[in-house]
Amino acid sequence: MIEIRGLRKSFRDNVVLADVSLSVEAGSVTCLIGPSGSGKTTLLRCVNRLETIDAGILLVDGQLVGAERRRGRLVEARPGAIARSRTQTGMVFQRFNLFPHRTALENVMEGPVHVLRRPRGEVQAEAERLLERVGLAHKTDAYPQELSGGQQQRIAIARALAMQPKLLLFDEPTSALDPELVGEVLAVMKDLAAEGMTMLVVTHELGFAREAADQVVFMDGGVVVESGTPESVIGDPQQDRTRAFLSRVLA
Amino acid sequence: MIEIRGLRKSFRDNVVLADVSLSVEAGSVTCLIGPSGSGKTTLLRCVNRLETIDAGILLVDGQLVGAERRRGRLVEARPGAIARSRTQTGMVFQRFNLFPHRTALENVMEGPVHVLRRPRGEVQAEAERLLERVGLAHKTDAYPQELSGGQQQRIAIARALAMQPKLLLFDEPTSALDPELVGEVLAVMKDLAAEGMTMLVVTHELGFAREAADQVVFMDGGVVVESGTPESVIGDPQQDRTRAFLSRVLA
Amino acid sequence: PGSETGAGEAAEPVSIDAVPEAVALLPESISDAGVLRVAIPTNEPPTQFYREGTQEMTGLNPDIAALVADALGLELEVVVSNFDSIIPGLAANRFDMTVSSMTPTVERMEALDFVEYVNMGSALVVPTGNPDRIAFDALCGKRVAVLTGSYQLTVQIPDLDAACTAAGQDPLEIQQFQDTRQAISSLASDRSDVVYADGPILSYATLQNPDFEVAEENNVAPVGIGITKGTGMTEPVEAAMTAIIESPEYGSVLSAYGLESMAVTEARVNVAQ
Amino acid sequence: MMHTVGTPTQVQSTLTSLEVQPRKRWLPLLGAAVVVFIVVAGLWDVATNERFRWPVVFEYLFNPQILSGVGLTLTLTVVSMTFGILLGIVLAIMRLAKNPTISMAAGAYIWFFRGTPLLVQLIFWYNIAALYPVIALGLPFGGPSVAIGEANVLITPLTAALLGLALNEAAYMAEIIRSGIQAVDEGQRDAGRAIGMTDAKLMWRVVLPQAMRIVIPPTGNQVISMLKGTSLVSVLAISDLLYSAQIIYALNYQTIPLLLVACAWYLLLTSILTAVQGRLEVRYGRGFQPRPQRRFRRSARAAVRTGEQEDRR
Amino acid sequence: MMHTVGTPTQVQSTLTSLEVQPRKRWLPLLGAAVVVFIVVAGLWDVATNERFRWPVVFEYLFNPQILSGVGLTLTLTVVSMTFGILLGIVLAIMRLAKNPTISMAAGAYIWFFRGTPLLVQLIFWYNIAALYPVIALGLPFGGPSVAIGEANVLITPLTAALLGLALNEAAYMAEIIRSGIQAVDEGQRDAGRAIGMTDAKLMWRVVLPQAMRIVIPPTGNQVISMLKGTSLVSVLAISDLLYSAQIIYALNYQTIPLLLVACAWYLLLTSILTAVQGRLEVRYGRGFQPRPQRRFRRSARAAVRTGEQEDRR
Ligand SMILES: Nc1ncnc2c1ncn2[C@@H]1O[C@H](COP(=O)(O)OP(=O)(O)OP(=O)(O)O)[C@@H](O)[C@H]1O
Ligand SMILES: Nc1ncnc2c1ncn2[C@@H]1O[C@H](COP(=O)(O)OP(=O)(O)OP(=O)(O)O)[C@@H](O)[C@H]1O
Ligand SMILES: [Mg+2]
Ligand SMILES: [Mg+2]
Repeated sequence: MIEIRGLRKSFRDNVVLADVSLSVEAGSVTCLIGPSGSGKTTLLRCVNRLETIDAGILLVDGQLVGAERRRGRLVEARPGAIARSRTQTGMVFQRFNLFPHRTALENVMEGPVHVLRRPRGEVQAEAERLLERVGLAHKTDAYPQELSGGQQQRIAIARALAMQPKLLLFDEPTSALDPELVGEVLAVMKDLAAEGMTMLVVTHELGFAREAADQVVFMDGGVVVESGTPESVIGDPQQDRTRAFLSRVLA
Repeated sequence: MIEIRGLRKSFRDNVVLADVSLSVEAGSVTCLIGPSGSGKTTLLRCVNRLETIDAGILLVDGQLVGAERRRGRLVEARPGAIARSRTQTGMVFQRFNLFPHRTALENVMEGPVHVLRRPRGEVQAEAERLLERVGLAHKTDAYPQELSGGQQQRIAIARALAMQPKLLLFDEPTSALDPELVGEVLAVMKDLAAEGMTMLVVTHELGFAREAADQVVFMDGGVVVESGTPESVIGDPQQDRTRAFLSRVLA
Repeated sequence: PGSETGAGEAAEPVSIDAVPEAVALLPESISDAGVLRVAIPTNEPPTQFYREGTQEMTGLNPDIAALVADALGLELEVVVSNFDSIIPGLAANRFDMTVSSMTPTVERMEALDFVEYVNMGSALVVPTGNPDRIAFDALCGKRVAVLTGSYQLTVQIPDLDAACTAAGQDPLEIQQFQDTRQAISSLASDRSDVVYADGPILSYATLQNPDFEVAEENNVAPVGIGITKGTGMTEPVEAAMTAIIESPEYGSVLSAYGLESMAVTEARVNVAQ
Repeated sequence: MMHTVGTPTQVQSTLTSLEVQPRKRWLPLLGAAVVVFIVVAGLWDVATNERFRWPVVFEYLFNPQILSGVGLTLTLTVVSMTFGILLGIVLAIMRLAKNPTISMAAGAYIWFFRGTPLLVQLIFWYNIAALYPVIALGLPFGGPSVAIGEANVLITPLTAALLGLALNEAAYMAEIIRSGIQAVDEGQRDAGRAIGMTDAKLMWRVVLPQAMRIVIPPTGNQVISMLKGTSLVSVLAISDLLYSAQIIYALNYQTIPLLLVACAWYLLLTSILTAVQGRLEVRYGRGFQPRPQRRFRRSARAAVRTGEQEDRR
Repeated sequence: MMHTVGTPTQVQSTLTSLEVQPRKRWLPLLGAAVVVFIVVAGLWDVATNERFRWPVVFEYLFNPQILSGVGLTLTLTVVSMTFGILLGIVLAIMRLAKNPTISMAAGAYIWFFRGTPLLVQLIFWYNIAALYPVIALGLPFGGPSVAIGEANVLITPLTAALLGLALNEAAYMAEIIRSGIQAVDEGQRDAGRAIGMTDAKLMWRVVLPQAMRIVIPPTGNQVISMLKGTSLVSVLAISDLLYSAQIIYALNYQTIPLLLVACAWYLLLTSILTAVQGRLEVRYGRGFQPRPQRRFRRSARAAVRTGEQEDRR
């Protein structure tokens, strides 16, 4: 589903992603772990083209994303094409980023109605189904501010799902939540994984990674240090850096 | 150090604290646990008189706080007296609430210089010592926005300590932090406990409670359900409500 | 209210026949258009004011403008315009001329040609009974309200000041206002001792307001129609004005506003005051 | 005052009840009394002061000239405010653009129009013919050009007034809207882009609606200033409300009563606008809750909890 | 455009390099070119258009009457803006007070002063002698009173102008400051109270400095409006900058060049103010970082990390 080859990204002189290659199978769950500043968020944002990239091939579903080939070179895609390609990828942010001026239902309907231009009635029925699915059927008319963090994050997931994406990106979806609320969100994510949604998840919840991930990728200093099944990377890390990191998080 | 007897507090019709009695020994650490909405935050705010109370006796260090006796009745204290009594109690908030327009050092100096009116030079030397103590000597001139959550929370602790309070109140001091940053703050709190500071801590970190608390108080529905040593309340809870709550948080 | 004298109402519309000598002098562009666009300043009774409750201008200046248009065989188009935009408007060819009680001075003649059409004097207005005994020779040290940029302020005051200084007395304490009402209200609230402005306007104001009276009038001097230099309109207007002055309608317009004594005998061009 | 009082039991023994009496707040009450007194006294004085000549005020309140002035004031305000806000939005977006030339162009516009008096701008537009007798599209430096029409014909006094007011207002609105846009969290843009919004849609559906909340109060100020500022167009001999009153008192010398008539109308219009502003603040504050934030959020959480059973999965 | 292109290896085989070329953005460039062109053409046209009579402009630029007008404009702006802001702060705090009478009193003030034209207020203050010949402190409804002084002596034209401008401005500033205060997070008050601040200290040291950030841009608008709005005081026979220019052209009929002189001065003053505004925005934005928030915060975090060794305990 995602194929990344030779991805490089720097902010001014600061090389954040040095040379990342990665592939994510359709229908699989990949967890991205690593210390603060290792470039996890930046990688996710590059996949969704919220950041421009300096070099590298980025294929989503076999299609070149955010760039076009022209005379043997890669050229940044036009803004319209980038926007269109983003409709196929859903993203869930750490701080939820719900639209505060719209109700839960309106948040979910925003994309399908105003970006995909699908008929309102049809979208509404579907949005209500989605909210029900994340356990918030009774909160359709609440504003984000009136909801707990866990509820907000579940609405953010519904909003991403409403675009019927091929791929879901999660950036530390539970780290802004009180411990009591974490469970709510992880439960929804496990459901999605079970249904075969392709997901790329930045997380510190090693429990979740062990339980739900098909692949765990450990990043540090802008490169992929180690990747493999959760058992191998978390249970039996090969690299010193991975071991040092895991000991700190598990402590 | 704190003696609470028959504390009652409601917001309009919503009785948040029904009849709370509690005592905290000088030099001891008390952890307050309980489900969301049980009134933990409200209790803490009442101790610091950030909320008015409807009834009850509240003694801090043997002195009536926020109320005066007058002809056999309790009468709300004058605003000046309340402000003065707050200088003796430090409070650390869940969302840090540092002053964003002041540097770390200025945040710490604000109270001693502008409330206690102590000489600036003396205060500055002390504030620098405090920042060093929480491991942030190199961050004196940073603005809060430029610091990580864990660093912000440590500065909030230094700000509270700068008032040389007899008592420190903590409201979920680590729940807004990424897992990696929690350790930083808990370490500082353990240090304080070891030095004999009286602390009242609302927390979900049962590990911390087990390790550092002298007393654990479980609240639910505006009353104290169970209290005692960490071993008894966390290790061997007597009440069903306590057990149900602990199972959910430990899950 | 307050218009028993009839000055608040318009005089009967006046008209005269076209004057062939004047028409012959008209530049082609004007005679082709058949319209004479005249800028009339905003409201200042009795020289120009809105007929009560309408947007129609009447008063001495509009009536003179009507006579000039008749004499030139043109249709009159009155364009009401604030002073601030009359001069730029003339330059912008928004108007062909302006009839706005302008006193010709050397300085002003750098910008415009002037064809005289009536004499106007200056007057002193004081509270009724003249408690301070104000007169032209007793103005030294008094608080004198005048209008911004007025002839009184720019030409007459310096002379009065010089006289006071020569006599070893204080000069006049000048207060400038934008219009007569403000000056009069300053007099009413006892911030000024006297208002010094155009005679006709002050006479009208005292008619409306019995608390005040005209103490003295002086310095009767002609005012002119202002025309942009180089437009070829000066000569035809001069010719038209000469004919108008000789016609009986000229007198009847003046008498409608009680200004018979202000008639000029000759339409002189560009005589600086 | 704080003083050591012993154990809770000792304290309780000296009390007849544990209830805490709220303190009677004399100072605010006294202040309130003084305020009420001043207002009532002021009103009384105004109503009974003969110099205000109330009968004259009532006589002219619905005078047709005054009414047409009200109409013109409203027209000028509505039309030029509308265009001013629209152009202001464009300018604010340009001002915040990454491209430095575009940003500087907007900056120059704002600098120029905030920097020159409206009076001058009005005279300029009215007399643009003096400078450019024929309005033409074409190349400068003497290049060829196509005449569109004579300036004096194209630009009537009303056009000049609307042009002047709207262009001037746009500069002020641009600053206000800029500060509003800047206050919208960056995460909101990410969220909008992530669901595939183009920049234009993002601005229109996400950023501007949220900026509204911050933009409304100063915009209210601007609308009200504009309402009263239209009297400047009297340089173009257009009679708005205030100028209509001035025309009338120029004739009858009833200055104060006629100014009171104008005031009455302005106060009425301002009241309506203030009410509209209040409703807009509520409308665009939805989901933000300005003041009683804590209270609302908590009770909302409490409400959430009642639905906890079906909520937890 | 998106189309299936195969595996990364297939793709790579068709490429000479993995570098992504940034897209050349023609549209903004074109826009920039047009803007530059318009500005240059406009300046050229203005500089060479004879009707602007530049020699006359230069002749009057430093005319003493103009200079004294500049001085008066500045004095009026500075003094009345200062008092307006101070009173505005008081009104904003009152407006947000819990006591409904106090809040309503401030509301009434704002309503009244926003609702009446400044011209009327100026005329009122100036002519207060006509209404109340003697200013007295005393009981209304005919009660006894103590005369303070004659109105005409107490209220000079300058006093009336300052009084009118400041009181009027306060109403507008109150709304702006209110919206700024409301934008300060409630947690900030808690934090201030928790270290024992009284309400007054809290407002002064915590709330207002943070409100500044939001208050500055609309206040900039107000100051600039005031600068230009002082010409209204010419009804009181005070000559500010614009009115000084008007006095001169009333004499010599050189309207356009003198208006240009006034414009030049206003533009100069506005430029200075805009620069000051920019510096204040930076000053009070410290710790908030308006636009490039993400970038700053992250690189700050990165900087933190370099100090991680000594940092972790
Ligand atoms: N917009 C930006 N401008 C400049 N530098 C940036 C920007 N975004 C990220 N960085 C830098 O890139 C590096 C990686 O940041 P990134 O947010 O991807 O890390 P992360 O692995 O997600 O860390 P965390 O766990 O703290 O979220 C950091 O050093 C940061 O300073
Ligand atoms: N200012 C307020 N106004 C009205 N109701 C309030 C207010 N503050 C708290 N409450 C209510 O009081 C109850 C207890 O709130 P409190 O914040 O003390 O709970 P808590 O135990 O701290 O919960 P949490 O773990 O979610 O922080 C809640 O039901 C809440 O709705
Ligand atoms: Mg990250
Ligand atoms: Mg709480």
